[in-house]
Amino acid sequence: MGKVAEMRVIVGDKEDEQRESAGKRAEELRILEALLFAAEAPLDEKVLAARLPAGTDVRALLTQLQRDYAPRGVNLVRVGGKWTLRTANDLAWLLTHESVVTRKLSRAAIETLAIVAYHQPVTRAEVEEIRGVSTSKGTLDVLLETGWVRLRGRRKAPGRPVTYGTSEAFLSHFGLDALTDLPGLDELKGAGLIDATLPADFSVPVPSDDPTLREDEEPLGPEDLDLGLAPRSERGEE
Amino acid sequence: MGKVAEMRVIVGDKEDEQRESAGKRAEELRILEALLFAAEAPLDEKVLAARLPAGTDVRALLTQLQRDYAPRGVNLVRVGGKWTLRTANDLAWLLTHESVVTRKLSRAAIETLAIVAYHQPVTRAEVEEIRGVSTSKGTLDVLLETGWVRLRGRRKAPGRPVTYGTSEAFLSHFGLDALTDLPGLDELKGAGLIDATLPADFSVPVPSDDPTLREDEEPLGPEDLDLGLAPRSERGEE
Amino acid sequence: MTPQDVHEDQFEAEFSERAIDEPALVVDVEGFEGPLDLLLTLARQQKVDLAKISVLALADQYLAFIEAARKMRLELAADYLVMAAWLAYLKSRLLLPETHPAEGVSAEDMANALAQRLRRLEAIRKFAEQMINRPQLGRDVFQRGQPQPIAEIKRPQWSATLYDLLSAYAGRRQTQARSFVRMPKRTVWSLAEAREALERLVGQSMDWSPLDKYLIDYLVDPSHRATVLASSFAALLELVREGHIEMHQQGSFAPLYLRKRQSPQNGNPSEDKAGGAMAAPSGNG
Repeated sequence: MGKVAEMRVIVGDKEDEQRESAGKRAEELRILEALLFAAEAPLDEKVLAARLPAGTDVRALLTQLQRDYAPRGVNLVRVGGKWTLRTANDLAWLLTHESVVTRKLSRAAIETLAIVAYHQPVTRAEVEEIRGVSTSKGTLDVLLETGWVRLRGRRKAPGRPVTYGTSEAFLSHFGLDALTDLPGLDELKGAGLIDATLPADFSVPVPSDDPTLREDEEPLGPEDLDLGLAPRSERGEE
Repeated sequence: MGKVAEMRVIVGDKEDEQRESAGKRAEELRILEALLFAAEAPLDEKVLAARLPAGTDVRALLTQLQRDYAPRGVNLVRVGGKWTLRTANDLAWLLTHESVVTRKLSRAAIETLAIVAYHQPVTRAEVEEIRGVSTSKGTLDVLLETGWVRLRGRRKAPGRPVTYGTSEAFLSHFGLDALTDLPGLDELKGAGLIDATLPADFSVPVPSDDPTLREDEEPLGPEDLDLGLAPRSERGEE
Repeated sequence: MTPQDVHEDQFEAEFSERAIDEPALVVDVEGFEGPLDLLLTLARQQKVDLAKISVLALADQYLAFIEAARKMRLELAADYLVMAAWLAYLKSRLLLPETHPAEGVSAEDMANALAQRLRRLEAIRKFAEQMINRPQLGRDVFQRGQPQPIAEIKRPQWSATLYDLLSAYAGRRQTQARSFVRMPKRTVWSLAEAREALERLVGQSMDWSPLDKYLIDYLVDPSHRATVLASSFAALLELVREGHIEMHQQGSFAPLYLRKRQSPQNGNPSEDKAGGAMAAPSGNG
């Protein structure tokens, strides 16, 4: 009996000790956490050690805190040898707020879009020739951003100019079943959009958005993929 | 046999469901944590709900997060009806010497601030009545400058005196969820020191920082806007 | 305590509990935040609940204090004197039996109201202290040191109708079709262009060459011939006048020969004498 009681006491002591040590560690973790939270810049281990009881194994505490936070919405990370709390990488989207702003296309952009639609595949130079004015790079960029115009390929011609065409999004935005639904010359005249006093050879092409490259087109190279196909956000970070 | 197998399937489904629901909850907690952590200022439940999947019980999540954080070095607290993470109260000693030394308010200013808090909306004459001494213009200016006291409106009384009240910044600074959390408010009410049992001159209703003007208040005129309502930077430019 | 007991030393002892940052009170009215503060301090001396305070005793103490202050010829703010007068009046009312209790406010009500004011001030001071001792943001508790504000990304949604599209297309095509009638622009070689071309073409050439040979590239298009010849001739005369170029002609309508002017100031005085000497540098080139 005496022996059992003694053992119990010993066990009790050990438990107390463990409990005490665990409590001490928890307190140190609290301090570390509060320091890192309130800090205006990442902190190095020396600064942290100065705030903790002497002899504390700061590195071990940091490792534990890092492990504790790993599955959470906030992580403990080391940047430039210093420690800081950051929102978890996969939650970065939370910190951006996207708002939709409706914008009207400029007159130049609408004209260019119409020309791309009717005359595709078409190069920038061809658009300029049809419009009779030079088209800024920005106008085509805006159209690529709308998602209504896409890069098709390159024309097999000196300078290998990029050819543009319309996308499926174009059809769906303008409520067209197919590109052939775009009105031809007679329909445009009928709608009063074109009057009758035009040169005899004036024609409106029958548009086609067949994705198959034409004979005078060749596929885009990998170097074209950076031009405007990458998502905006990534481009923004450059 | 068939029945047993069926039951197993059901049990399995239930477990999956539970696991799935637990995972969903953990993810929602992560999002909540990241949002509160990143925020510059306390967030209200509406803002939080907008970032969480529709139909999420934000209040329940917040309560759980508050419980999770309670023993930690950083706590989730509610101030002015909004939620924010702050270092734990008991760690003040640790962080104090890191803080910018806040200007110490004079005894008169502290008393005036308390009177504005407990008796708002209140006029300068009423503050003087309670303190039994005239209040210098400087004292109220200092309080307006802290951003804790704001001009509310004007009392519908002879002379149309300006009424003062506390701001959201006041609640946030002193870690109060609402004015009803002011220390001793019940005692004051119980002792009849805040209700209308006194002669008309002494009557002070229950404090309220509800921005809606009371019946005996009217809005400030444009001539008041230079006094202290404009943001500091703008005032500085004058 | 009687008024006679009021003595500055006693005040000093009694009020030593006041905050250290405030000047220790002798009979220094400046040390008080007004008559109510003074009354409250005096009331505390009674060491009883403010609800049970003897307003009469309080009035006596206040008046004695004011009297003491006056004896020391301290200047008292009007507030203190107004309060003293009011208390003297109250005291007299309290001591006399109320003859017409229905008339106006009774002395007892006035005394109660004063006691209530003192209680209110004491209470607000107590709670002001509690309030100011709460953990304060930026002093005791801290918010996130490095907030990560939510960035606003504006995603444009472009709008255009099919009508916009068709009318823009039809309009532009129509305008272009009509403006296709082009007036051929007359090509004119300006004097400046001719001069620039001649300077370039003649360059450092030391040998006589006919003008037509220099201009051969510009005379291909027959429509340009007249303007090229006219402008270059005028430019040529100018260049000769300025001494950059030499030219000679065998007879009327004979070809014009030109070369770079053989400058005597060319740096080497021996070169300006004979053509033979000039052949050497050109031979080097």
